[in-house]
This record gives sequence, structure tokens and C-alpha cells, in this order.
Amino acid sequence: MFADYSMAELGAIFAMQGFAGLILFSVFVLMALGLAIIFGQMGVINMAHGEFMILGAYVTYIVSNIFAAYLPSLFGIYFFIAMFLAFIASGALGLFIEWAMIRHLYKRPLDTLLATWGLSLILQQIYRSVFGAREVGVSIPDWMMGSLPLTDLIEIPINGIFVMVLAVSISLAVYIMMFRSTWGRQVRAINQNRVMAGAVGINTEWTDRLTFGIGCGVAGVAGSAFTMIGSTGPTAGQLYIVDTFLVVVFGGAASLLGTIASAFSISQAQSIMEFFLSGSMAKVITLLVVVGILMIRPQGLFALKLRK
Amino acid sequence: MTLTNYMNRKELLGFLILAAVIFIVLPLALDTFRLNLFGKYLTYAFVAIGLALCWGAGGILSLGQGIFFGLGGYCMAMFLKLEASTPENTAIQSTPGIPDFMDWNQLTALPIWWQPFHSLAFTMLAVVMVPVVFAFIIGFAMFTRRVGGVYFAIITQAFAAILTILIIGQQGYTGGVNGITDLRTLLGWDIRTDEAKNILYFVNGALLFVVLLIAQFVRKSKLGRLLIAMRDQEDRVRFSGYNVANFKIFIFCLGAAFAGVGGAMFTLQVGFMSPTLVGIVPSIEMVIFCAVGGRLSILGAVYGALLVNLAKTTFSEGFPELWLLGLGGLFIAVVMAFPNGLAGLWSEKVEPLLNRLISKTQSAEAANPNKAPAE
Amino acid sequence: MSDKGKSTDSLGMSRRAMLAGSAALTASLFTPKGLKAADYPTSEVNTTGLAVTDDTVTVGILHSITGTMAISETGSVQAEKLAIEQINAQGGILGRKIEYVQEDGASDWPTFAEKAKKLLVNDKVASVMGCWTSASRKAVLPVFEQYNGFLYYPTFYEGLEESPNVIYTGQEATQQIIAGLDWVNKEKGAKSFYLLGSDYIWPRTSNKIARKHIENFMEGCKVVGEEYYPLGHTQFNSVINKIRLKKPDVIYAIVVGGSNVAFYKQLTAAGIDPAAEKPLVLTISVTEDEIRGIGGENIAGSYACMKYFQSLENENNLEFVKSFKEMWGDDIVIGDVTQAAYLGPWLWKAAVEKAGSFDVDKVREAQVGIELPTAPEGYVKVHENHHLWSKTRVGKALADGQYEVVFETADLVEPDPFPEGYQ
Amino acid sequence: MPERFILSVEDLTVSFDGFKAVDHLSFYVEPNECRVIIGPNGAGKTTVLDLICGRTKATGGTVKFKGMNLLDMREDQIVHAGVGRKFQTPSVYEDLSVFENLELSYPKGHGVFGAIFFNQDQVVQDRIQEIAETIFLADQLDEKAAYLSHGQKQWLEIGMLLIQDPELLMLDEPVAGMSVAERKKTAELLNRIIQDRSVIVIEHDMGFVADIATRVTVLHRGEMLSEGSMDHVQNDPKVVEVYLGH
Repeated sequence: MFADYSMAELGAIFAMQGFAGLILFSVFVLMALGLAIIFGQMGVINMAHGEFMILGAYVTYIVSNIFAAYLPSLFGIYFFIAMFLAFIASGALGLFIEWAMIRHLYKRPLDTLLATWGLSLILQQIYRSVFGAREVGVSIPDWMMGSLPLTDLIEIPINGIFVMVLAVSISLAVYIMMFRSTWGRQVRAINQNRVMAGAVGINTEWTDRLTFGIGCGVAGVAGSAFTMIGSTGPTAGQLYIVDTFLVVVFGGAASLLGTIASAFSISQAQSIMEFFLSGSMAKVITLLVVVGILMIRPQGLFALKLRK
Repeated sequence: MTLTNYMNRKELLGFLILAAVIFIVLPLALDTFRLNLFGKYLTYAFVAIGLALCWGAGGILSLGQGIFFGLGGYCMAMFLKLEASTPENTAIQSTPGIPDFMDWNQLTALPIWWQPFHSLAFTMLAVVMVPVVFAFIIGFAMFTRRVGGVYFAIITQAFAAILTILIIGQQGYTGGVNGITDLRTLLGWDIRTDEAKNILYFVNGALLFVVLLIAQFVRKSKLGRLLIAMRDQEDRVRFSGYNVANFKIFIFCLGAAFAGVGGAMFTLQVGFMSPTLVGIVPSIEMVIFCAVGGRLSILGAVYGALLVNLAKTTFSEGFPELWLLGLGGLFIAVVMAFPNGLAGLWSEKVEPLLNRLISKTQSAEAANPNKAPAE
Repeated sequence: MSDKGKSTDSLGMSRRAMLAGSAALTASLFTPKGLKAADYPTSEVNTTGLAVTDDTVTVGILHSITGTMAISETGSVQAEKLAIEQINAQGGILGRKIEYVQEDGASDWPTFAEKAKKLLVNDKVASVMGCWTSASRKAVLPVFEQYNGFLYYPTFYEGLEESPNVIYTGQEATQQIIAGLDWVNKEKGAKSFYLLGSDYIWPRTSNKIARKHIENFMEGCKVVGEEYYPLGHTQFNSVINKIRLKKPDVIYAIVVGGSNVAFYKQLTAAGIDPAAEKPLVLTISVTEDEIRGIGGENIAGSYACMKYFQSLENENNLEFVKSFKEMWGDDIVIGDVTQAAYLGPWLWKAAVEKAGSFDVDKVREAQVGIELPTAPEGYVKVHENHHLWSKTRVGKALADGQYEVVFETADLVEPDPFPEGYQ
Repeated sequence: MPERFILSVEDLTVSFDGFKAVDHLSFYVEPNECRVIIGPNGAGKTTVLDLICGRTKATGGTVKFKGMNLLDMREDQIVHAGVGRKFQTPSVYEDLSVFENLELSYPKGHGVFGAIFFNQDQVVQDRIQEIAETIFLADQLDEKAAYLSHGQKQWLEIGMLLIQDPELLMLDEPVAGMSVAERKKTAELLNRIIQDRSVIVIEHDMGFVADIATRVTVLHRGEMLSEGSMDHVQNDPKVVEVYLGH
């Protein structure tokens, strides 16, 4: 396969392929972080995660149209505002859903799965009624498209860099929130012992709601970012759901670090296999390997050993 | 030990009513087209019954029942496709005598693993055994390692995704995204005629009752009680000397076998099989059939499958744009307001009401001695 | 209850606009023959119990308006409704107004089969305009053959089929592929091709025909890669790197749906600007409809091989685009399949009038050889294999989401659903 | 192979992420002995029972029961070998009746197909009746376990163990949370059922311990602190230190 190429060319290709793997990694991290917060910390299965992402994407679409129409001079920076608003919109919807639905179901995790699946159907239909069945094209500021030529041979997509930077910053933000803020301490306290946490004066109800909201908000930001690399349509959220869940479960549900490690290993495996095999087979093999490992090690990559 | 241990009078009445609905009311009330539709809905009931056992009784939620439905359906479709692909029917192909999609994909000979499907006996065995073997592999790997609950649900869902991608990707062998279509005869008997559809409906109904009776037997056996015990206190069951994994594997395999039979009947009645029945979405819909009917009740599962599908057809004919809202709302309503589904509604609301009415009339009769005595 | 529409439509169309559009069309489409229903007694034109009354005839529209395929099929529904409106405005068929029953296939093949059966058995529709994916057509085909229905199928597809109960108004694979490949070879000097597709039958069959044509009929040309990704796949960076490694002259892309959007966005972002034509991007799966989702700036400079582009500058098309926009709004775009769907009701009308009957067997007989000089794509004719003779065109994508037509075949290309030498 | 001890625990160790919950623990139980394990909270008492019955996997050491190495066996195999375990919180099947609770514990029909075709014959019914009388629940046989009082649930769980007829019975705080009257009845019940089998009991109630114990083992931070008769351990300065020293 490589006989006809010079070393420089091969080096360049592998560098870019490594980069492609990193982009995929960032995409997985963005997809999975919100879910990891919700699933890992609250044990809630949010099957509507993809639809929360798409809400962020539609917010971005609306904001881009507003800027194009009224503030064309600021179009170059609209994306940041859009991401912020995406966070707010998805987060607010998340707060509402937690209040209306999820909080009644904490003792029945499998039922949250079904109820949120119902929610995802409803959201899809709402998107379809509001934005139409067709995909919408989100215009991206020029500076974010195109690529950065590092050498003659190596070109790095700018939106890839953007996604990577975003993934790192959001991971950091989540890390700081979880491990440095009062909220984070409360969430972890509740996760470990709900009754006790309530007894020492933590408002468990509000903390739960906020956790769910933040998880959904992060999904919204991810959806906003994905307008650069993917499609925005009523059913686009479904494309992400299986991958996302596998990343979280594979990482070990209780661990954010695990989520990141699992995103890394799955993305690298998939990206390398895609390079050497055909696309469909790469996907099947990746999924099979992940599921196979999960069968041998159901607790995922990272899991604390606990006294029962 | 008498039969009443396996079915009390109330349950017997429930079975008889369902039998009357399936074998008398529906055939009399509906034309062949609608009856065939109901036949299709009833094939989902096979899956829902399996789920009522696995999920309702055993607490094992599988989001991959579409896998087993699909495997059963594909086995049947392979047999029918081979029968439809006679050299005469496929004379225009480069290789006559093999299924058309194989010819389109440059296959020049029937793959070896298709060969046994020339035999109906083998196919009927495969319809049950292929899903069971799959379920056994998944169940063995997961349950002996004590994977359960949410993890099990997600991993089965991943399997459904994998199988769909595989079927679509290997289109030379599986018909790809189109599925296996244009099925015509079963041992020379044309399954597309109205008469055949009517007969298939009754065969389907009869098989459904066989499955229902098996399910009832299992539920009423000690194994049924063990499932409930496991759902509530898995450790206690273990320390009463049971190998919990084996029981879970068994019930999961049983559900898979039911689903396989349902899939085969689907293929026969609808006339094709396609990967859209294998994937994540149909698998979750099958769970909702069960949930709507009442996850604990096997009869409820049948009604759930019938009603949800009837609603789907009606709504999507009348208000197609609203259908998803309705279905989504149904999911949420069932989970939040009626966790025991229709069966729960019946036993919690309707039955007490009926009892009250009956006792009222009785007391009214008692209060009115002039009327004819009650007995 | 079904969505029964008469000549008005509830979906926000201005009645006056529609009338104006139809009036304009009357001039260019068929000259109304002033056929009166009274001249065609129902008992004579309908001997098989179809839903034909003294002043109406019912047809079915069967597309997905929910689910993943709704994105693609919406345009076809709109086109079919437009054609029906216009036909009605001209006095209908044999003096009878067309009514339609619309059913939702819900992007689910069994549902398509179920609804097809409902249309034929319960509603007894005289013909059906519908289906989009091959899978849905394969699912309904046995139903149409069993109940002797008549389907107008609008999508360009892989061929390998010729049903007496279907008129294929889109192109089969060879009509779409061969001329385009020859053109890039001749005009652009392309010698090496990288074939890419979504993983299902149409891209695979099309690429098979493309490969055979490249290897057997195009001198010195070769295929340097062929690859398929699952439907809905959204990550193409690895394959883009592979393409870089192979340095093909042409990326031949048959990616569909949401994957399309991801593919072109990532291609541009990776520094492969289609406009630079290094490599050149040639597709048969991106119509104007898809570009809206992809974003014109991401695909500008790519080439698409179709039979119809919205920008075609013939009178028929100008009229068609005008009335389409009047009916469905100014920001609408019209893709290849939408136009093909628009042909369905017109072809059926012509056949019914030629046969003087709604009976499917007579319509089928009359249909072959029907010519439609008024089609937006230009003159078309029904081949005896039930496909259309039509031209193949190559368009270059512009940033505004339209195509600039850069090439069209001189003659109509003969449909060849079972091409010799390509199997 | 004749052995002096029915249960030999040697060098048993388990660590959770570096924390040694049980640390090189050895003790031996003789046939028909009633061994009581005491110790302050977090001493590792419950963990020891978990290790013996296979609920927790040991990091090191051996547990031999009648010559079989329990650490290599699954929970159900350990049960079949003759070890019964009662949990600290009553764990009964709340959705099933008392009768069904006992039926499921009857040592027959433990395979999948055995369970499906399990026959409630007269022998089974008599045995259930007998056990129900022993545990004071003969009148509640058809009641759902969920409706029993806390003490009754504890008795039911003990009954579920009795019906298995284990050679080694392990009870984790059998009288915790009981009323005085219930406690007295339970002591009586336990005294009756420990007669012809070996028993390991975890208990805090010293009066109760003194009443039933043959020997007492005191655990502290996963290690053995003292072992011997009740008198012996009560006078052991190390034990006094641990219980009163802080």
C-alpha cells in the first residue's frame, strides 16, 4: 500500500491521520461529556441526548441568520455567542425536563430511558415542524473553514483545531466544576450518599436539576460545534446516540477521566481501522471490540472497587 | 398438582377473551387487508410477551429484541427467497437460480451457509435456534459477569446497531438495506393471495397462543417466582443456592425464541424482511408495546402491541405530522403515569369498579327481597 | 381518515398565485383538449373498480413525511401536488378532477408496503406517485404487482429492475453515470478515480457500473480506491487522508443524507477545495436540495451528473420553477428528483388520455412511447422498458447553491436497466 | 478426610483500592460450635462473612469448608456445599408470599429445568409448614412478605436458611432492630436451631452473645484482636482498650 510513496509523504499522511484521530477523539469527548455528567453522576439514561445537541445546532443556525441579517460586520465572531446561547437553551430545556419528568423517575433508571426516548421523538417532531424536514445549512464564518498548511504536505483543518480546543476547554471547565466548586462537591456527595447529603443540608433537588441542566447544556455546546463538521436536521441527533453511550459505558460510568480515556481509545481504534479497512467494516469491528471488552470487563475501563 | 396451579379462573377468562378477540371478533369485523395488518401487529406481540417475561418478571431490559425478531425473520425469508429464485424465475440473471440481489452483487454461487435453507425443516428449527444461540452467547457473556440493568440495555442496543450495519454492509449475502424482498410461495403455496393471508393470520394466532401458554406455564412455575425474586433480591436468590446467571440466560433465550417465531411470521405475512426491523428504533418500540400493555402481564403485552400499532396506523393515516408527538407522549405517559400499563389500569381501576358495581347490584338485590332470589 | 385534498391545498399556497401559474403553464404544456367527462362514461373508462367517479379520479401519494427520509422526499411530494393542481386547473383527466390520498411511508419499508396496499385495496387509487429509496420501492413492488397497481417512481436509482407496474421517471444508473465519466475524462483529462459511497445498494451498484466503465471502456483509466461508509456516518477525516495518499484525479462520491453534509464540510476543511479541481469532485447524489444542507460555500466547484438542474434555461423549466415557487415559496429549491416526480402525474395523464381509460392494463399499454415535450428537463419519452429517454447533464456547483450547466449530451440517452458488460 | 475443623480460614486478606478491609485473618470453627464475631464498626466483620460465602472475592488466603476451597467456588456452589448466609438487613422477596419465599429456598429444583418442572408435592408442603411453625409464621403463609413486620422478615429469612438445612449457618446481626419481645423470641429460636450445626454470628448485643457463644472472635481494623471464651475476651486488655479507649 505504501510502496509508491516517499518517506516525507508517508510522514505527512501519518501526521494528518494522527490528527484525524485527535479530531474524532475531540468529537467523542464533546458528545460524551454531557452524558457522562448525567449518567455518571445521576445514573439517569438520557436517550434524548442527541436531541439536546441538535437544539444547540439549531440555536447556532438561528443566531447565524440573525447576525447575517442584522450584524453582518460581526459575523466572524457570532459562533461564540451562538455557543453560549446553545448552552443556555439546551441547559434551560434540561432544567425544565428534569423538573417535569426526570425527578419523578430517579428510582427507576430503566424507565428514564424509555421516557427520554419518548422525549426524543417529541423533540424531533417539534424540530421538524419548526425548521422543516430538510437539513438546514449553517453558515460558518470564513476564518473557521479551510485549513492551516503546516508544511507543503501537511494541512490541518481549522475547524478540527477549533473542536479540539473546545473539547479541551469544556473538559477543563467540567473538571473544575466537578472537583473545585461547591456544586461539584455537592454532586459528588449526593452521588455517594444521597440521604446523608440531604441530611447535611445540601439541596439535593436543586443540585440534581442543575446537574441535569449542565449536562444538557454541554450537549448543546457540542451540537453547536458540530454544525461545522456535520449536518443539522431533525433526526441528526440519532446519529450520535449509540457512539455516545458506548463511549460513556466503556469509560466506566462513574468516571469523567474514564470517559475521556475511552473516547481516546475508541476514536484511535476507529480512525486507524478506517485507514486500513473499508469504512463500514471499521465501524463494525470497532463496535464489536468495544462490546467484547465490555463483556469481559463490564465495569468499563475505569471503575472504583467498592465495598458492597 | 393440578392445572389450576397454572391458570386460575380469572386468567382463564382473560385467555378466553383474547382468543375470542383474535379468532372471532377481528376476523369477522375486518376485511383481509386490515386483518393482515392485525396479523402483522400480532407478530410484534410475540416479542412483547418475551419482554414481559425478561423485563417485567425478570427485570432484564433488552433493547435488542429486534435482533432476534430479525434473525427469525431472516431465516424464514432466506427459505422463501430460495424457493422464489427458481432458475425459471431468474432466467434473466447472469447466474440463474440464485437470489436476485446476489446476482446484482456478482455472486455466482449460493454461499454455503445459505444451502441448508433449502430445507423447511431446517428453517423452522433455525427460526427458533439462531436467535436462541445468539441470545445465549450475549446472555452468557453478560450474565455470568453480572452485567445487568442499564449496562445490559445499552450493550444489547449496541448489538442491534452492529447487526444492522453488518446486514446492510454485506448486501451480497443479505440483500443489504433493501432486505430480502419479493417472497412468493411456501412449498408451492402462494402466500400472497387473500386466502393465504387469512390462513396465515389464523396460524399466527394459534402460534401466539402456544407462546402465551408457554409463557403462562413458565410464569406460574417456580422459575417464574424465582424471576420475581431475582428482580427484587438477586443476592438472596444466589445465597439460596441458585446460579442466577443460568436463569437469566434461560429467560433471555426464551424471549429470543419467541421473538424469532414472531419474526418468521412477520416475514410470511408481510412478504419481506429488512434491516429496518432489526435496528435500535424497532427494538425500543417493541419495549413500548410491552410497557403500554403492562410490563408484568403477558396478555397485556398482546393488547399493547395491538393498540400501539393500531394507533400508529390510524394516527399516521390521519395526522402523519402529529404521529411522533403522539408516540413520544405515549412513552412518557406510560412511564410516568401508568408504569403498569393497561394491565395495571385494568386491575387497579377497572376491576375494583366492576367489583363495586357487582356488589352494589347484589346488595340492591339483597335489599329488595321481592325480586327473584339470586340463586 | 386520510389527507384528502381536492384542488386546494392547505399548506399555505395562495390560490391566486396558483391559478396565475397554471394559466401561464397552460400555454406551454398540453393544449387542453377540452375533454368532457360526459364523453367518457365512468362505466367505460373504469372497468376494474378503481376510485373513479363521474367527476373525480383518485390517485395516491406515498412518500415519507416523517423519519430520516422526509428530508429527501418532501420535494417530491410538493412537485406531485403541483402537477396535480395544474392538471386540475386545466380541467383534469378525461374531464375528471384528480383527488389524492396522501400516505406517510415514515421512512420505514414495511410501512411503505402496508400503505401501498391500503392505497390499492382500500382506496382503489388509479395510480400512485411515490417512493424514493430503492428499499421502499422493493418493498411495495410485490404489492403493486399483486394488485395490479401503477406506480410512478421518481428517483434516480441503480437499475436492475423493470416492472410492468412501475414507470421509472428518474434515470437508471447508466444514464446518470457513463456520460459524466466520459466527460471528466475527455474535458478534464481525468485518469484515476476514487469511488466513495454510503453503504447500500444504490451507491454500490452505481460504483460497480462506474468501475466497469472506467476499467473496460475508458482507455488508460483506473480506479484507485473504493469505499463505503454506513448510512449516517459523520466522520470522514480518515478517508480524506486516504484520498490524499492515493492522489486520484477524481473523487467520485455517492454519499447520501446527513453523511453528505459531514463529508463536504470536512473535505473543504481539510484543504481539499473542490473548486481547485485537485482532485475534482464528481457526484451523482447531490442535488440542489442537498446543497441547502451542505452549504453552497462548502461544495462550490464540485460537479454533479444529473438530468435536471434548476438553472436549466428552457421555457418549460422557467415556467415550472416559477409556478413551483409560487406554490411553495420563494426560498424553495428544486432538485433532479423533484422534477422527475413532477413528471409522474403528467405522464399518467398523457397515457390515460391516449388510452381513453383509467384501467391499469390499458394505461400501461398506452404509456410506452408517450412523449412529453413540455417536461422541465426538456423533451422526454417513455421507453418500452418503462424508463425515460432523457439527457445527461453535468453541472458545476456554485456558492449560491445552484448548478451551472457545463455539459449536456447531444441526444437523449437510452435507458438500459440491465446493461450488458456492466454486470 | 477427617478434619478437626469444619471451617478453616487462613491468612484471609482483601483490599479495596489499597485499603485492607481484612488483613491476614485466620480462625477455625469446629463442628457444632457457635462462633460469635464482635468488633467495632468498620472492623471488617461483615466483609469476613462476604468472603466466606463468595459475595466478595478475596485478595489472598484460603477458606476451607469440609476440605473444599470456598474461594474457588460460586455463591450457589458454596450454598450447595452447606453454607447458609443471612444478611444484616432482612432480605426476603417482598413481592412473594411467605409460602413462596420458603418454597424458593427449599433445596430442590435449583437448576433451570428443575425449577420449571418443580413439583410442590406433599413432602415440600409439609416441610414448609414445619419451618413456618418454627419461625412463628404458620398463620401468615399466604401473606405477601412485604406486609410482614421487621422482626417477622428477619424470622422469615432465618426460616429460608433453615429449610436449606445448612451445616454452617452465618447470621449477620439477627436481632438488630427488633423489639424486646421479638428479641427474646429470636434468642429462643436461635438457641434451638444452632443445636446441631455450626454457626457464625455477628452481633453487638453482649448479653445475647454471652447467651449463645461457644467462642468469641474480636476483630479490629480487619485483624484478629482476641479469641476465646466470652470471659476471656471480656477481660482481654486489648479488647477493653479498643472498646473503651477512645
